[in-house]
Amino acid sequence: MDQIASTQLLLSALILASIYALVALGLNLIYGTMRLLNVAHGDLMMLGGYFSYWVFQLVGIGPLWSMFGAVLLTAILGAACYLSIVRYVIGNRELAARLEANSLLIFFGFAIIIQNGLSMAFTSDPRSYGYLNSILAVGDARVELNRLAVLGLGTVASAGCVLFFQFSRFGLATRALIQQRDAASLVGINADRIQLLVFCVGFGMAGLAGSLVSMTETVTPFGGFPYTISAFVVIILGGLGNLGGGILGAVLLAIIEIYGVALTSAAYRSILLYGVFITVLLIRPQGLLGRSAR
Amino acid sequence: MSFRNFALKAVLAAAALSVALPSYAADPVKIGVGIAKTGPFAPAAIPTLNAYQMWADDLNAKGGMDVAGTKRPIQLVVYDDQSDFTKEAAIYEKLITDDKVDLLLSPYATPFHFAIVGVLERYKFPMVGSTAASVQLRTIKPGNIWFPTSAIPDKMGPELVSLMKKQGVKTVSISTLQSPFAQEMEKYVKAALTDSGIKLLSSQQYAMDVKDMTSIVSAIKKEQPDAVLSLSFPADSILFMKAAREQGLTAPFQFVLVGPTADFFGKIFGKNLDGVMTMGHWSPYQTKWPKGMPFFEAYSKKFNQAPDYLDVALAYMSCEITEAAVAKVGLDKEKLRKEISSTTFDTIDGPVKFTGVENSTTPTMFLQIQDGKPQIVWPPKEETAPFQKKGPWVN
Amino acid sequence: MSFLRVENLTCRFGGIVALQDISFSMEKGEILGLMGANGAGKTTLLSLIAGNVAPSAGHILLEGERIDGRSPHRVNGLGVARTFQIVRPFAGMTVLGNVMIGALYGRGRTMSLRHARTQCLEILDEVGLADRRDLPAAALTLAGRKRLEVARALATQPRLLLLDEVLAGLNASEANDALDLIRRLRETRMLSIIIIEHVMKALMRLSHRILVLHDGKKIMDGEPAEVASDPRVIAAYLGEHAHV
Amino acid sequence: MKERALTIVSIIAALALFVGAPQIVNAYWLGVALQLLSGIALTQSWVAFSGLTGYVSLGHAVFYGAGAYVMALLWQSAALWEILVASGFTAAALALLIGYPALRVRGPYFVILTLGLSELCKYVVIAIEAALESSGRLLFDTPDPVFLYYIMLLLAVLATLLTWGLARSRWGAGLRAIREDETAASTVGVPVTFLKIMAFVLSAFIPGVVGAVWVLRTTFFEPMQLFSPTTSFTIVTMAVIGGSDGAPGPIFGAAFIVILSELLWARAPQFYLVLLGILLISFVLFIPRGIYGQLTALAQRRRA
Repeated sequence: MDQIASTQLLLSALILASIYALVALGLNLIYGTMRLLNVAHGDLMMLGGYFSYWVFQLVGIGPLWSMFGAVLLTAILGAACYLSIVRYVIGNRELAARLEANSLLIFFGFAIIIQNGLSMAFTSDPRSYGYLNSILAVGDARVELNRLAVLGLGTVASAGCVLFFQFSRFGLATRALIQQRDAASLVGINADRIQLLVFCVGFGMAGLAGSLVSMTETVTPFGGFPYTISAFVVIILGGLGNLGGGILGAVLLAIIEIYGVALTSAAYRSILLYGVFITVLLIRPQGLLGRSAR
Repeated sequence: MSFRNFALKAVLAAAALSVALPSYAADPVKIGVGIAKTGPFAPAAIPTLNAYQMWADDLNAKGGMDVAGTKRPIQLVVYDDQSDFTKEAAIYEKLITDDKVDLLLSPYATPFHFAIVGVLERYKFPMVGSTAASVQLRTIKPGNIWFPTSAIPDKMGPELVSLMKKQGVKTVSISTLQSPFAQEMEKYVKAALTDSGIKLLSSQQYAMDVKDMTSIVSAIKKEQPDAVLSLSFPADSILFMKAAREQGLTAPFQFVLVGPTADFFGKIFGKNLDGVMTMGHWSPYQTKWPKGMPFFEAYSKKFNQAPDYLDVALAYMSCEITEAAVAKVGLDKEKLRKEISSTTFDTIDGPVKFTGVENSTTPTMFLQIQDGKPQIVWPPKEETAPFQKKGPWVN
Repeated sequence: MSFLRVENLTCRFGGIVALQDISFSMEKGEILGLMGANGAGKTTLLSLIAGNVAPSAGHILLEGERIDGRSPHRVNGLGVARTFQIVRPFAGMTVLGNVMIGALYGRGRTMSLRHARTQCLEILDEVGLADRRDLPAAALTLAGRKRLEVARALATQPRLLLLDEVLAGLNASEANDALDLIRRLRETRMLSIIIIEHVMKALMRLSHRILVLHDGKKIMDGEPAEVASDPRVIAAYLGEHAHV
Repeated sequence: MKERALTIVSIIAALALFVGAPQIVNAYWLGVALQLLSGIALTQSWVAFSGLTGYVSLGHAVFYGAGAYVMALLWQSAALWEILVASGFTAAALALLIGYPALRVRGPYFVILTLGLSELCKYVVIAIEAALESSGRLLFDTPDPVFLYYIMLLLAVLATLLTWGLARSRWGAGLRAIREDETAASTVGVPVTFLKIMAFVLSAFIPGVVGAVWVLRTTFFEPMQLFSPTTSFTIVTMAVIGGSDGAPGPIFGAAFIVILSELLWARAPQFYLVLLGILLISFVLFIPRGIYGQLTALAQRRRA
């Protein structure tokens, strides 16, 4: 039992939570404002991861700098995706009538394209590099510096993003859009511009998460899907469209993953995880923190 | 590679193929393969395909394959199974009935082998397998498929325990991926541990989509075992090694089931891979097998990376066996079956002879990475280097 | 025994009380008007009767049988049909297809598609949509969609019809047509009707009796003339809205 | 009338072609036909529920996997047809079990929930198999592919009849009403919960049997693969490309995907998948009613 109280597990849970929070945030933002299910989110992460990998391999610059490039790259992709496809879908009455299903399929198409595009370009070898990998003692725990970097940067980025949407004018407008699409356009909020920015930020967050994770984990063309699933679990736990709730969901998922496994058995990790996920969905579909979202 | 670039290459390749084919004097020997070029198995499967390709290129450079005395060029017909073994039966059927290949080479990994057993039987088509290992393979009717591996869990279990005993291991902790091969291994290791004098401190399984192995490793670390067995596959082997390094797991005997033999593993872990034990029964440093080192060097040169000491070795062995059998009896299926079933073949892994579907000559061995090189450390009479305790993890 | 009896009906959403302790009854063939400002709870009352919302307390009895707490399709099966204030056509289906759902599943439960079709063509004729029967419902004008709501409700062969602002948004002549339609329907089909309407003149002319709601409570019910002259009603409602 | 006759003749011709196929084509093309038929059977079943009700299920892999698992467990210990029926009923029972709670949520919640449920079931089967100390199940002496082909043909025909019958029936009308507006539907008397669950259960039966047939073809059962979410995604893709509002769509969708993959996967596997992604997006954007929907729209326009 003393294992449960160890700093090692606490740190691991926090690190995992910070990754999940970051990954889920972008997904949540896009779902919240536009009701689009971006199943390619994890694959966008991998895109960011590859970017940082290659920058490190070719120029020797680590993700602490290249993450800005990764964000830029994925944000541009987000803008392109919004301007070329999403705007068309939202504007087309027949397509917009079944937005969730249609967006799911479109992004599934994206996911396949990104995965196989990456694999065509870089082969499907798992990629990893050693950066900030010296080991630090934190209390009685030992942790790689890069994981601490993920924890720090992930937390700052997630918190910054949530605060931004909580307090900035743009954030207020976005939240108005999240709460009531029709009403928001009535009070003169330029939905189109907000949606464009939300896409940039949402995709950019995925790129950032991928860039950070590439320091600590291997990057492969098909490695994104598990992150997408985790991110979905997180935002369901926290409530679809509820950014603050997403942070809570991330912490909860990390706790289940680290402590749930430590207390029961790692064999039940997935059963535990999906079990909690499904129970929450059935009992409180609006999420643990969510108000009735429908 | 950009799309245009890719398309261009595809067109060029097709053109090259259509031009190149008639230039051969004799009819090419068509050899069929279905393997994961895309999907999650692709990273592990591509080196196997590389081995096939290198073998084919070498033969063609030497004027072709010896078919019972006449040299004929060979042509690989390769299809992608998209890492989905439920597609494999159809692919091998296509190879046999539609492409009318003369010979077959095996797909990557155990389930994919199992998925084509029925097809091979139906068409009475002999094929030498490669990267498959399971106690279940013995339940297959012999005659159409053979497995050159000697890393079968019911043999590895007792051998691994003997090795640990010899190294003075008193306590052991095991973690196992919930995947058929790892679970078989766990079962036989545990069976061999009873009455061995080695105490099993803990044994835990974890699910396939594990993301963080901190709690598993930290539980093991608390137990301070002499030996740690991580019965894992590449993805979670990486997680295990990272967590072990991070937490400074100090057990002198650290065994990682699948992964350490792969080139990318060395690239990720560098010096930290030294001292790690793994399964495998081939090393280029075994002087008894003179074909080993040249193969190692040729492969490394051609693909700019070391061959996987387990998978690539097995894949190449299957080519060598096929080649030798064809040289002697030609392409007749019945004769091939008899030849493969009865002859002792000389391979990069020494002599191989099959009894039933199984390689009955090559002993079960274990590798340890020392100075970045795979050394055979067990059994004693095959040893290329003595066992070393796992040193401290480095930065 | 009254045709419809509502006893001490209360409905809360979270902490908000939408309806409090409402009781009234109506007779067969009666047209009961519901009156009240926005948010007074009129639509909620219809939703409760139709089974779309379960009451927090109280009972609803249709010919002595309790219908509260039953799912909407069961209530409909007992002969209660409603229209929606914000129209809810099956947008992707044709006009005829919309109405046929009512015939196939409503109280009539016509099992044969062919019979349902004949019935529905008659209804469409009656409400004046026959010429547009093969258009997708989404292609109708607002007036058309309101009629479609009524037609779909009628196709279920109701005994009690709940109409939620079917005149809103219609121009004067359309509204007149609609009023005629409602009267005609009541007569030909022996319907009892509860109607919500903002156009006071229409409501006064149409209803036999009017029930006034204010802030979720019942102020009074009585004949139109009575209601129009009641000081409580004038204070609570007419005082605020000048369009009588 | 002329059109109708044409349809009937082409259906009979297609059926005759499929019945005669084993005599005409080699084993490989028979394998392709088998894939086509299983695609049709799976997609028809999916359309019978998701196409008509608008509840997008990403969990049909579970029914397929459950059927395969039943076959893997019972193979050679009961008669083939008994196991096939048992597979179907197991899948249907599973649908009943998960349908009741799952169908209370709508829209994106339902989509994610079905995906989650299918992953949960996968890991439960993995845990069961681990507890049984089973490491994959190898099936011996499986029936001849031609025999499996005829079973699959039967399943495809049954599934097509199911969707065809359902789409034109009173039930189908009710399901479509649910798709358009569930609240309005229940208000005009449609027993929405009952209809949804019935359709869900019906749409699970045939995928269960298809899974059982596939595992006989594959001769090896391993839960990660047979419960893989890819199966669900493939089904949805076929339905979207073909059209999901009735029986003809899935036939077009399955045929399109199978033919496309035949043309491309052998030559350029990664490019095939990229192209599939592009096609999927293009269909959703520009041909949202699918091939069949587009064809009927064109035909109508020409007539008008």
